[in-house]
Amino acid sequence: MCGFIKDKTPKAVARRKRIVLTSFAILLASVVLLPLGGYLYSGLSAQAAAEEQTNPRANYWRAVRQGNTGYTAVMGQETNTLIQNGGQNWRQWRNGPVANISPWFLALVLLSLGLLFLLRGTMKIEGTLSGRTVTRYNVAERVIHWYVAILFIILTITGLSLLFGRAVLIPILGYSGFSDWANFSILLHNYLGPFFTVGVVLAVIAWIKDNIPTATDWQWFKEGVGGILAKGKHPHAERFNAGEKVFVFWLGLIVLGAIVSITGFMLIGWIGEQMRATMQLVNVIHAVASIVWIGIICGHIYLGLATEGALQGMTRGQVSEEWAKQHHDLWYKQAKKG
Amino acid sequence: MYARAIITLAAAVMLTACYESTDVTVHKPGVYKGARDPLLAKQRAPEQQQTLRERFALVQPDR
Amino acid sequence: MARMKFLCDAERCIECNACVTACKNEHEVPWGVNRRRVVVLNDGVPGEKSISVACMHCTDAPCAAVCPVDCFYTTDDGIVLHDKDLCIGCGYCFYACPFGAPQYPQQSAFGVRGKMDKCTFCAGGPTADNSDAEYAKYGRNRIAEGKLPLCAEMCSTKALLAGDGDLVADIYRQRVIRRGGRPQTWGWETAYQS
Amino acid sequence: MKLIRKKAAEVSSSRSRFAGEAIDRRTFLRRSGLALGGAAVATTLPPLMMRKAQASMTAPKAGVDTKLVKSVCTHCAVGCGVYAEVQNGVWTGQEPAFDHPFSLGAHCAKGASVREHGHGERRLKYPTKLVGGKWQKVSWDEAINEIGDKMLEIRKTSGPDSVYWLGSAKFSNEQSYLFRKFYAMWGSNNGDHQARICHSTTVAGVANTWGYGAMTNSMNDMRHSKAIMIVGGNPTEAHPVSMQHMFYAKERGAKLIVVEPRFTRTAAHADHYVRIRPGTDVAITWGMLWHIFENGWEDKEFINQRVWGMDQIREEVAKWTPAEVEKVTGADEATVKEAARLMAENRPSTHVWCMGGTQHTIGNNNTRSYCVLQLALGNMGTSGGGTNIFRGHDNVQGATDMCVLSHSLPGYYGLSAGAWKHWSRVWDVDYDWVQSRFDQGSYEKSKGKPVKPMNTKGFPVSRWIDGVLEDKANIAQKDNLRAMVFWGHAPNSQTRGLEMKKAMEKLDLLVIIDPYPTASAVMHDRSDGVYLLPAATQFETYGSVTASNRNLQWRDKVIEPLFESLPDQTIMYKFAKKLGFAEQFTKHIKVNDDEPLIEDATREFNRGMWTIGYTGQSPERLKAHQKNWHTFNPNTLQAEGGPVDGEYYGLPWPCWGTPEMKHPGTPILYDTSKPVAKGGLNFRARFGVERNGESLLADGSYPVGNEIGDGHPEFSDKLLKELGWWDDLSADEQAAAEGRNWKTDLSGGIQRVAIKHGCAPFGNARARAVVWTFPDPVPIHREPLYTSRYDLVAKYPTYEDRKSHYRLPVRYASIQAKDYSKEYPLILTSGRLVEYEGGGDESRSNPWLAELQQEMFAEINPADANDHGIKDGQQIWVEGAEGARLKVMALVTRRVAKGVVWLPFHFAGHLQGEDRRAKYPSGADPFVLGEAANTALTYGYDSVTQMQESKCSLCKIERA
Repeated sequence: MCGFIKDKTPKAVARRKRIVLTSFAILLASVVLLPLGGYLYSGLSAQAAAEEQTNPRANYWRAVRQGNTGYTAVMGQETNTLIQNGGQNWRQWRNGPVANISPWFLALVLLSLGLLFLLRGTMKIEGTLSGRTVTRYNVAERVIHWYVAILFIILTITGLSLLFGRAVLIPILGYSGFSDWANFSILLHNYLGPFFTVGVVLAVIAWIKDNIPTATDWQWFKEGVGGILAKGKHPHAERFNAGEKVFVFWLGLIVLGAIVSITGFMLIGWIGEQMRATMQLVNVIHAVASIVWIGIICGHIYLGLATEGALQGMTRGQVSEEWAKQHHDLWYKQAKKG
Repeated sequence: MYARAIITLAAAVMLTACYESTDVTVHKPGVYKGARDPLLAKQRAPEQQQTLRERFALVQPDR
Repeated sequence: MARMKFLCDAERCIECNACVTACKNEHEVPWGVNRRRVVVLNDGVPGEKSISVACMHCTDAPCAAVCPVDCFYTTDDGIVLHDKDLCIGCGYCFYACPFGAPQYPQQSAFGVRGKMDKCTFCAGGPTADNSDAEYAKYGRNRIAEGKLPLCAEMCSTKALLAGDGDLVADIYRQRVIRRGGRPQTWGWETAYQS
Repeated sequence: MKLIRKKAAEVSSSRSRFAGEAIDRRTFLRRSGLALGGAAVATTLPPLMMRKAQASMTAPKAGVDTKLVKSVCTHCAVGCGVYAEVQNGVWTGQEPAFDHPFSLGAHCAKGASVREHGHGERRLKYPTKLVGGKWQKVSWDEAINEIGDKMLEIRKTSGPDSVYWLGSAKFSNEQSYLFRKFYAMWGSNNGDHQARICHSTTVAGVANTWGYGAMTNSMNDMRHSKAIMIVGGNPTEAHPVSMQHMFYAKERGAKLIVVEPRFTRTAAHADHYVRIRPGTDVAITWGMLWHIFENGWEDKEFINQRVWGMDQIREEVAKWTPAEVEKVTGADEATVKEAARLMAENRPSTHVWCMGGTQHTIGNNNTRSYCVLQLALGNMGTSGGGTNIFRGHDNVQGATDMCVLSHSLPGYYGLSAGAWKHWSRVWDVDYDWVQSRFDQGSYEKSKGKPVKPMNTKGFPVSRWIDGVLEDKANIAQKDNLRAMVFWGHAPNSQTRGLEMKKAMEKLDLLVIIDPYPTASAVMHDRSDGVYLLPAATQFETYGSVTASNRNLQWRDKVIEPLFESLPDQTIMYKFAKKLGFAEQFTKHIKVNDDEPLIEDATREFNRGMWTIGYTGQSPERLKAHQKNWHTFNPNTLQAEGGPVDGEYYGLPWPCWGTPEMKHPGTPILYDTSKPVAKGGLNFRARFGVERNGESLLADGSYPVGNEIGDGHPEFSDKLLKELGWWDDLSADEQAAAEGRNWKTDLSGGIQRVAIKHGCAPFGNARARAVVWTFPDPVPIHREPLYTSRYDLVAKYPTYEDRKSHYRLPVRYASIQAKDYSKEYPLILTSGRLVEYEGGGDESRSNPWLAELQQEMFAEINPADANDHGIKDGQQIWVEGAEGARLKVMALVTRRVAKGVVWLPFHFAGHLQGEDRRAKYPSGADPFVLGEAANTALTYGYDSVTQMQESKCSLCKIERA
């Protein structure tokens, strides 16, 4: 194993990278797919068992169990469905993979960031500070950022409370204590959600022009993910570097923003009357997407804090010229010119 | 070097996430967790159980 | 100890909705909330069957499993109850329940619902038995009074059975034997895993 | 996702309000309950801001004494027991009555919701009158005075017959009796009630076949049936608790046969279903009988001993070959034969019928054909057999027996001078005085001699509108109707709604006495001359009520009358005082604070109703039965031990003789296996002793212990003397019985002695399969007036028009002369929903029930829907053959056959697409309104009883 790693020929390095990547992919796929095997198995065996029955009425009841609808005098949501099976599946997804894997994912993110900090420490501004600054974010941009940021944090805390509070907070707060908190959380979460979406839309409008991918971005990734992993490297970057563009803007604000917002609206009943089956799916998507987003934002926050001088851009709107040159050289040139 | 270590670690951590309890019963039937309900104690009394059985006979009479 | 169960005998149920109104009457359930309902399958054609359905008080209750605040509890005799003081009206139990039992009395523009309401097997909730507070929140506690759920007690054709699962099964078995068919303990598989 | 339901507020726009008058504690309680009931309906506050759920004031309270009151459900004639829990005068709970012999604790939706009567949320709350199009509160005294003055004025100018007294099957027996006495003393036969439009053809047809026009066995007795055939009935929705007994039989092997145009919920539980075209009941019955005769399945011995006229029936039945039956009814040979076989091979088999059979122009033919079928099978007078005729309202049997009708005095004594004299004796008033109350003119002739209005049938309720609208020259009384009193009657249960609207507008005075405003309050466009008087419900008074199976049940008062409502007997007394005959009205009845004592009314009818044996059921005996529900065996309805050992529950009539005679009641009519003294009986000798030289008396068939040992005529003083039994009477009895018969001997001595010798007082005769006094002596098929099969009219034409029947001309052939089936191609029929009852005002005002049926609809077959481009749930117009249009929701279902449209008849409040909610007095509008089915139903009346034809008409449909 050790010898294997010591082999530093480019071919061997490439091969090792491939192996690591492939196993990583397989691993990921297994995480997602393996639990499904159980459903497949139980589904098949149930079908086999059903076929063994000869009672003609059994077919009738099987149809009922599969959610056939009928008539009922009671008005309301899906009251004409005798049995819905989706609920069990949703329960197993939510209490199974979603509830089991996402904490690990978040833990992994935090752990990774922690490790990164241990290994890399703060990313200092190289050289001495001249005291000259350039304007990085105007007032409007900063207001938007903090508006979205604060709502994001509130929604994260309240959302995670609802997902994990039963396991984590009830032992701490007790049943009624947690219930009060959860009641407050759901109220806050549901009411602030739409405001958050407004913020996301504003943020997209504010920054979309600086997030159009360019050839520079590809280069940025190639050079050790913008030098985060490799010390001392500072690849070219525009106003936003490729990492910010891809993770924070495109994946975060655009993709996850849309997913989380739309599913959120569905969950609070703003997009028509949905069937339970839809709501179950939407609930899982909302949770998974949100957690992925939270992971990304953790990284975003980490980099904002761990990169010396970055935070000032969002607090005072000004960054030192040295910082700008170091992290966003192309933008700096542009800014100087303009 | 560190990158490799991190990836290996991450893989190991994620592997543990693959663990899933085969029984997803999160709630434990019969184990009371909420506020106090005096009915629970009452229901344990054999006389109460007998009363309910007699009541059932009344509802479903063979008379 | 007895395991309380519901069973609706589809050969006898005639969709008279007595169970629905008996429940409304007994617990003064407001307009729009129905703890019980009757579903007719194959309505209007040969093979028509109706089934009265409410909370089945499942053995491994999905509602309890997904409740974010863990407000459900199961009594020793298998009745699934919930604490309205803990409930936050999130609606998860409605997504999870196979029988569509949970009901919500209110809904605001932001998807916040009132406290969930469902069939209690006429066993009230976690407050002093037969107190005014219990009635206001959960309806009447017939079990504490030594009675059984009113829907089944008032069923026009004695199609709906409620009580000790063994006794229920006995009565039902006798009927099935008389009819010469195979038992169709409707919903038991889903609710009681038996 | 909206997890809440349609809100009450959306269903009903106006909420209850009250005027600000002084209130006492009980009123406060009631009203707080009301207000909270309203507020408890969905709000949109988030939970944190949500007030704690509040129990309404009608909810049970912890630690308060609870009184348990026994009553009987007021919704249908099954007569289920009700246990009411009352705290401080507030009805707080309802418990199942497990010990009740009929229901064994069961209820249907309506029965399970009767506690709502204790809330009275949408009740009429005080007397109100319409002034310039606005409802104005008045006091009781004002209302009675104003109405009374107007009536007296009408009486002076147009005669007593110009006021119509429309009573109710919701009255208890005592109230019915008092009501019948009331309009007799007012001096008119213009009074009637729902029985006219529900089972009048049954009563006439069945009584004329074998003596009594009532259900012969009982709901519970069906437990012993081996086959049950239901024709034109849907007990799962109309009489749900009766199904408990049918399932009991079915699970022990009984076959359930359903003959119906519609695949009802009942049909879904049947072993054999026969779909027929509406209005072909005689054809299908004869079709079955054809197979019975063909295969020799008839009971020859029974026919020989106990039936007259079966040969004439055979001749008619021979015409009904399977091919002809299929042509007329649509049911094929195999299906019909199977139904006949099941009935014949599984004896005793019973025959159940309801409105589907009765509400036709040939309703009396239908009911007689059913009787003939049961006679041919020998199913009469036997446990498990019989004709189990399910009646609709809780006391429609009792109100019929009390003859709240336009053609008879209580106990079916008729309107002859003898009948009036009998009842004058019972009332202890001068016959001449009674006579003087009536119009002394004469407008009709009988056998060439003029007859007085006192002795002629009044208008039937089905046709009161013609009494208003018909040309004065064509009606057999002094003047048209000018005042109408709806005393517990919903107008939307009668056909020809648009003409009724016109009639209501033409009246001088319209009085509605009811717990609810009913459609009578809003279906017209009057601006004045309408009074709404709040009557108490049956839970707010007490008395006896007769279930479908002839059993009298005693009800206790659950709560005091809510708001300003008064019990019917009190209102009657107030009117009698105002109209000037209070003294005669309550001569032997104690009156407390304007309320006649119910028990005295019971005792009074006990003294007079010898014909049908309403004489043995004293209030004391009935109360004892009520106290001892648990001692009756539900299989036999006989008490086993206890204080009323051996008696049958509710002393089913005939309960012969005086209460002291302790007759146990007659659980099964015409059952010869028991002595008369123990509830046995034989067919009644009602139609003479011979016909065309053939004896009508029974031959070798008699109840156990009959000392004559053969058929015999009815008992009179002469027969007793001939038989040498006169001396069995005491001296007092002899004095009373001299010159009297079993019907008019007020001492009951003749009945006592006849029964002592094992004889039925009414003689022992054969049932007559041929009723020679009716327009169609042998029941024959005739096409409905508005028929979808005009090709059959030539062969099966309706009657000729009649000049005067029940004081009115009746049209038959002149309507059938035109073929409407081209323009109106679909058959229109109607029926019940389980959640509602009758006109539905009461049940649509009950939120627990109203929530379940929020919209009036029409069932149409998918084929017809596709032909008209109609989708399920769409609004459509249903236009009746006389042009009335209903805007309703389409329910596309195979439940109805192609070419048939079915409407539930409980809705009202909409008229031809117009919502008339605003016309209700504030706070008294039912939660749910809708088009009244009968608005679109058409002309057509039975040839004997003037029953309306509401089960078979024509319509067309289009998308709205």
